[in-house]
Amino acid sequence: MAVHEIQRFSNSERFWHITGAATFIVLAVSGLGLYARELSWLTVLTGGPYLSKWVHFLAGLVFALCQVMNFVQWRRDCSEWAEVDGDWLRKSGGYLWSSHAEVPEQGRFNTGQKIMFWSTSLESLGLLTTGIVLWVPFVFPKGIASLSLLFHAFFGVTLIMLIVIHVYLATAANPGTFRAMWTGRVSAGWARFHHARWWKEVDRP
Amino acid sequence: MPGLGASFGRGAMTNHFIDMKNADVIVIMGSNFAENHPVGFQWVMEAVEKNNALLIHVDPRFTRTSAVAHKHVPMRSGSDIAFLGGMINHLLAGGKIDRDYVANYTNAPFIISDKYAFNEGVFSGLDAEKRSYNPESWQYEKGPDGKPKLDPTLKHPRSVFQLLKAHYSRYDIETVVKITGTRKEDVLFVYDAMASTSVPDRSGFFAYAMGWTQHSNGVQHIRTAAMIQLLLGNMGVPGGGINALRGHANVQGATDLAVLFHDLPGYLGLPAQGAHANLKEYLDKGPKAGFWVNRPAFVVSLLKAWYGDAARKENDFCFDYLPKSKGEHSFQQAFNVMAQGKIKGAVCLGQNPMGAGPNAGQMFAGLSKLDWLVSVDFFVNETAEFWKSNPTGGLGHKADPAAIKAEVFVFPAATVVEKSGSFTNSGRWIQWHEQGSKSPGDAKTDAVFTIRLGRELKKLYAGSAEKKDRPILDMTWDYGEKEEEIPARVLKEINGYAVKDVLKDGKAVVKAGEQLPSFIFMRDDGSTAGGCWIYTGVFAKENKAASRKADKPGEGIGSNLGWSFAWPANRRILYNRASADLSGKPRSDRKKVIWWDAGAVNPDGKKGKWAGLDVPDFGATMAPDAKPSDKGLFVGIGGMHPFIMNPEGRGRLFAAALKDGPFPEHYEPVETPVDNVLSKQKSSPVAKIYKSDKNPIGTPDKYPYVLTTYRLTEHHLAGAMTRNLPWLAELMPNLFFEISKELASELGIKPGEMCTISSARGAIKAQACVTDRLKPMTIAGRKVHEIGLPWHWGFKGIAVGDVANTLVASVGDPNVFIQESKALLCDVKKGG
Amino acid sequence: MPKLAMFVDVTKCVGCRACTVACKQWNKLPMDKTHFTGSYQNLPDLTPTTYRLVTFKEEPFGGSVSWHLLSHSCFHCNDAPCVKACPVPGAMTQSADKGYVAVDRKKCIGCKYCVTACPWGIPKYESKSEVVAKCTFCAERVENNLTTACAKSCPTGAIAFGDRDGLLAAAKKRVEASKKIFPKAQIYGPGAYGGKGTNVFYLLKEEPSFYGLPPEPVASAALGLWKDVLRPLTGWGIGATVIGALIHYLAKGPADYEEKGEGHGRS
Amino acid sequence: MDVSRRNFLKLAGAVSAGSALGGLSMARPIHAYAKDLPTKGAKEVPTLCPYCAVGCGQIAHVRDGKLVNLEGDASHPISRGRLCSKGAATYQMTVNDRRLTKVLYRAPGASEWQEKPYDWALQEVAKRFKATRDATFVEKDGGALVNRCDGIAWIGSACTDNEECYLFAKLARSAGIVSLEHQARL
Repeated sequence: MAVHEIQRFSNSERFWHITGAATFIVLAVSGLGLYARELSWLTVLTGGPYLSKWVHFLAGLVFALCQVMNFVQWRRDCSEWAEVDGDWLRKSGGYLWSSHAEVPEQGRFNTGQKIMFWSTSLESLGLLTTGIVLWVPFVFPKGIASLSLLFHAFFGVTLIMLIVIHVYLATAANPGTFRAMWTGRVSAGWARFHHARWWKEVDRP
Repeated sequence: MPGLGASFGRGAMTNHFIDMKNADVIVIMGSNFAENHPVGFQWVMEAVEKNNALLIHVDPRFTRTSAVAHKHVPMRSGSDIAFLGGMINHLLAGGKIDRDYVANYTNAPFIISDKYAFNEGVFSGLDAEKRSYNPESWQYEKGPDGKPKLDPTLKHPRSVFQLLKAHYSRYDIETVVKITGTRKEDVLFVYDAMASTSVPDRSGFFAYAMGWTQHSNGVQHIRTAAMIQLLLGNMGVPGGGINALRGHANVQGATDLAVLFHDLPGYLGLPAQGAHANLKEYLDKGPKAGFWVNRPAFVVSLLKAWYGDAARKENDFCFDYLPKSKGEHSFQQAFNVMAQGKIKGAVCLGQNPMGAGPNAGQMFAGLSKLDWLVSVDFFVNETAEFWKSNPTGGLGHKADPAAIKAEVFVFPAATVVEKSGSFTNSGRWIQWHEQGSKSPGDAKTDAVFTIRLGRELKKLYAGSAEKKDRPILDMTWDYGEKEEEIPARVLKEINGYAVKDVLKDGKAVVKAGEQLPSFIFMRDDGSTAGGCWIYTGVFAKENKAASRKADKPGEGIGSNLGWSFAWPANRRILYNRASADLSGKPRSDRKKVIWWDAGAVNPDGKKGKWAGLDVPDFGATMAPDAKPSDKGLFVGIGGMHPFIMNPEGRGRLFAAALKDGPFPEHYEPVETPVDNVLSKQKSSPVAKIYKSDKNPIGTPDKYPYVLTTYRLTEHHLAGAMTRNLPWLAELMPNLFFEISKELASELGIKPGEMCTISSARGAIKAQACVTDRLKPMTIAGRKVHEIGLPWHWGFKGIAVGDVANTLVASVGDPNVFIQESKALLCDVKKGG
Repeated sequence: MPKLAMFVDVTKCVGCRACTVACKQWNKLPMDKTHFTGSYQNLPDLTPTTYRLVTFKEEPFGGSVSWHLLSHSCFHCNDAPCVKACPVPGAMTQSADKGYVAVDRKKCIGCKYCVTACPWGIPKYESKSEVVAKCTFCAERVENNLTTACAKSCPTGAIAFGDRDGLLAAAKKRVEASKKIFPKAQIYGPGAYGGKGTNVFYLLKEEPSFYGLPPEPVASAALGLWKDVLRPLTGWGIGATVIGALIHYLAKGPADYEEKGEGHGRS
Repeated sequence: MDVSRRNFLKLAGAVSAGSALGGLSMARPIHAYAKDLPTKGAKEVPTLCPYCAVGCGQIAHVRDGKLVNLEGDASHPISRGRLCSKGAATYQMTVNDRRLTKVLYRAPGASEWQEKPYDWALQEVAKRFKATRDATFVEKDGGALVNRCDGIAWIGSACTDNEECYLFAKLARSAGIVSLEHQARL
């Protein structure tokens, strides 16, 4: 018997997110490879140090575009803040303390996802600006270039950390979630479990 | 360099670069030493650092030399003689002279003819119309024995010493300041610094270059300094002397070997029409005393070297073959005559008159009239391509090739690293360079070009019965078939060899076919041949120019007798006999060079010889107490006479040999913004001014500013050797001129702005270098601005720009006909 | 401790620029296109093809003028920021025994971190070849016991090359002598980086800022924060995140939602 | 596609291993430069600076007849290995694309150069030299024997070798030339 399914992400949403995710992996690997000499071996995966520079640069541009598109398509959903968001946070979304059952019903994106959205968006913006500076450091004042070096590294590292959390939460921690992005569809049960408020809005037979 | 020649006997840098480290006071004047000879300048720095020497730069501009000098003293271009004349006055008035030295080693005690006079800036004997002096009244007064009269007390009113005092008493400090525009305290600072070397224990030198020579009285600039050095006893000692800094790798050699109209190799003098009809007359008119009495041997050896077996006693050793000059044939004159259509063909080797010649318009006018022109160079230079651009119209101004009939042949030349040969440096060191790489394409050495051309001419004239063609046919011209061996063969000929056994007291001292070890073996009977007597010794048994045995660094006075060969006879400090006193003892332990070693035993068994740290510039075994003799190598020279080339054996404070006066006198340049403060005679009455429609003389109402030309480290001469080199072109890409901030703001000129500089001869464009390094001066109560202009640019090369020489006048010194490019008048306008 | 050094004594510099050309000659560097803009200097700055530059600056000085000529190039710092910043092993390195810092053009990827890291802006990026270029201390000459090209050619001995300790001692003597004429004379370089110093140091006539040099050369704080703080933390940060996730998974397990396999339509 | 627990563990392991490496302390990278000199195997030829008259020694490194490097001669007592900017650039005087390698000829009134064989040009020059000499030669002037060729100027150079200067003087004087000069009148 067919499971009742709901369309969670449109093709366009999935395209930009999956492309962004793929380029992020490339960026993370090449970025870490260009981050410190100890990690230089990582550049083997992206064609050696020299090619990695270009791969990182070009992937960065693609990633920036994906992030812009993601921002455009999700900014409204991620801009809805309400009482429940505070409640979600107080209950750590049910991940650390409190149980899932205590967490208030969530809309299309839960509070954590919205925070993830805004932090990755801002970090991506930071990475783009500092990245541009680093590509042509000599046209900027020395201080700006040198801060860019620091902040590009900082944003890069913290973004990787955020994404590690994001990946964990989207896979092992929450079975069935990965499918949402991969296929665009979720089971009604999943929807009701994770995004009850949204489920109520969209799953109206 | 007659300025030095007339004073000391030889026209060459008296000391050498390494010797500069021995100085206590260094006055660089008329030279931008650090900028134009940076590597030689290390020895000045060495003196400053290790000898605690005081370094002064006297120059209109604050240059890269001034940047490291203890003191920069600015003065107006063309006022050097006033500055130095004031120093003579200061030394004499203050008694700050080396009195023993002056009395014994200079002509101060000599009595001058009572016909000698000096009035209102003019010496006796002037023919104002012909613009020349008759030097008859400038001679020594002679005694009944025919020898000059002396007053050892120096008190005779007509003694050189008293005349000198009287002449320069007019150069009091106030007058000097009025003429030079220098602050009084600065002038006195220089005077006192130099005066401190009047004791035997201290020495100082003057270093000069074109800043002194390129004036209408350039030779007298050098003369003045020579006189100061004689008064201070600074000649012949370590760290003393007059150090002429030569600008080209081989100016000294080209001069020694007489690529100059008036001379033959070894300063023998080209015979002149009317004066030298035959060999006897030519030789008889030479000096009768001093080492020059050996001139006949040098002349005959030269003729034997040139014409071989054809030169025989019966035919005056082919003396007739030599052309006889008619008046002046100098560089400037040649182009003047060329413009009149009288010179039809020209060969230019390593030479670029279109950029280097004064008054570029005149150069262009000359070249335009040629039937044919040959240029030999590494690059196509402005002269080779003169038919494409007329400099008087500025950069990019096209000439009309169709109107220029001259055929032009340009031959590619080999660079120094592509050939072996020798250069004579400023300090007279003849140094050999080996061939390294091979020349590209058809590039050949100038020697190969010349030899091949000579061979072609011999072929064309072969069989000619005409007498006029004998010199070409009889000229010895066999330098072998191997072109790389030519230079060594030529140097051997220059050194000289025995044609027959050379006899001394009936014994053969040099065997036939052997190289001559020294010029003292040259003979006037045809038994020796030698191309340039002063170079003899350079290639006796071996090529000493290639000798590479240097002294241990820091040891001794830096003579380096085992490195290369210095003419004459490997002497490094000229006139070094003067470093010892009358008895032959060093005058100072600190400044000793040679001394009389009475106990030394010579090969002939006789006792006593000169020993020391250098080759004695003297008879090696001539004792200090030796009386002047009428015979031998040193006629009239006694053991106490250090200046062996002068018949009187002494340095000359008064010199009749120059064309513009026995004492240097300050005259304004031919183009000057002010009157002569010292006399009614504004500029030199005998300065050479070439008459040509291309040579108008400017006046201060139209051209109010003084202009001086100069050189930069990064470029060389007319620039073919540097403006074609990317590494140098990038360092100095564009022609610029230096202008004071004061004048720039008066004229509204901003840094880097393109401006027009004009003189009566033409106008050029250059960018402004607005600087504090030039300052307006007050000359005789008037504010005078000076402009500095480097002259390296032209229209060929990577770095191109207008030809600075467009502005320069065809004006020359009466002795050497050098152009007056260090002081002229110009106007500057904003905009190009 | 590094043994070799260069000492540039500006009081001896005559601005002839032999150093610039000797460097170009040895390294066979092409010319830069320049234009006169009002000063002898013409070359505005170091470039990927000009490793050594002489700056010209005029100042009024005691009734006359002072012409400050400064031949400068890479300082070859000990603990050099450029080396610190470089991400490619062997691309920007320092010789342990000789002390010089050199770029290996074959390994350099043109990331320009060093361009940013250098307090003086010495390394210059060449876009055509995508490498950074700067003074090499004539590494191959030095390794073959030859003097650097610039020091060898310097006519007045303003650039001295040799044993670092010996040169430091000479510099100290020179600065005392120079103070008589230039009261602000000082040695620049050995005190940099909290005393680790540079291997090319200067005797300056004036304050460093007069020549446009940073007064006390230090690696930027940003570089320090990145390399000394952020970098060691990076492993821990990312590692901790991953391990945190792992612990979370083991401790709390996945969300207790189970797919039921049937319709969940609202009923 | 679900990420299984086992898969995730693998991924986490890899990342943490990488991170651990990333956290290693920084060792200063050492680079041993022991490259060969570009002058290795080249012949060292002592030569002289062609610019001013200080007379600085230069060493030319020559390989297969080609100049590969040119620098100061450290054993030279005057220059002690030092050179100025011009001297240091001497290499480029020899190795330079702009150098003339063929004879150029410009016909009367022509506006462009033509390349010509060396020997042809030399013979043509000799012919013109002879023609001008013969046409302008003054054997006697006012009764005096003067043997002067007034119609040709020979402008030599202070940048050429002594031996060359000597040959200029010998040939020019033998041809009767009096306008024999170089640029430096002193």
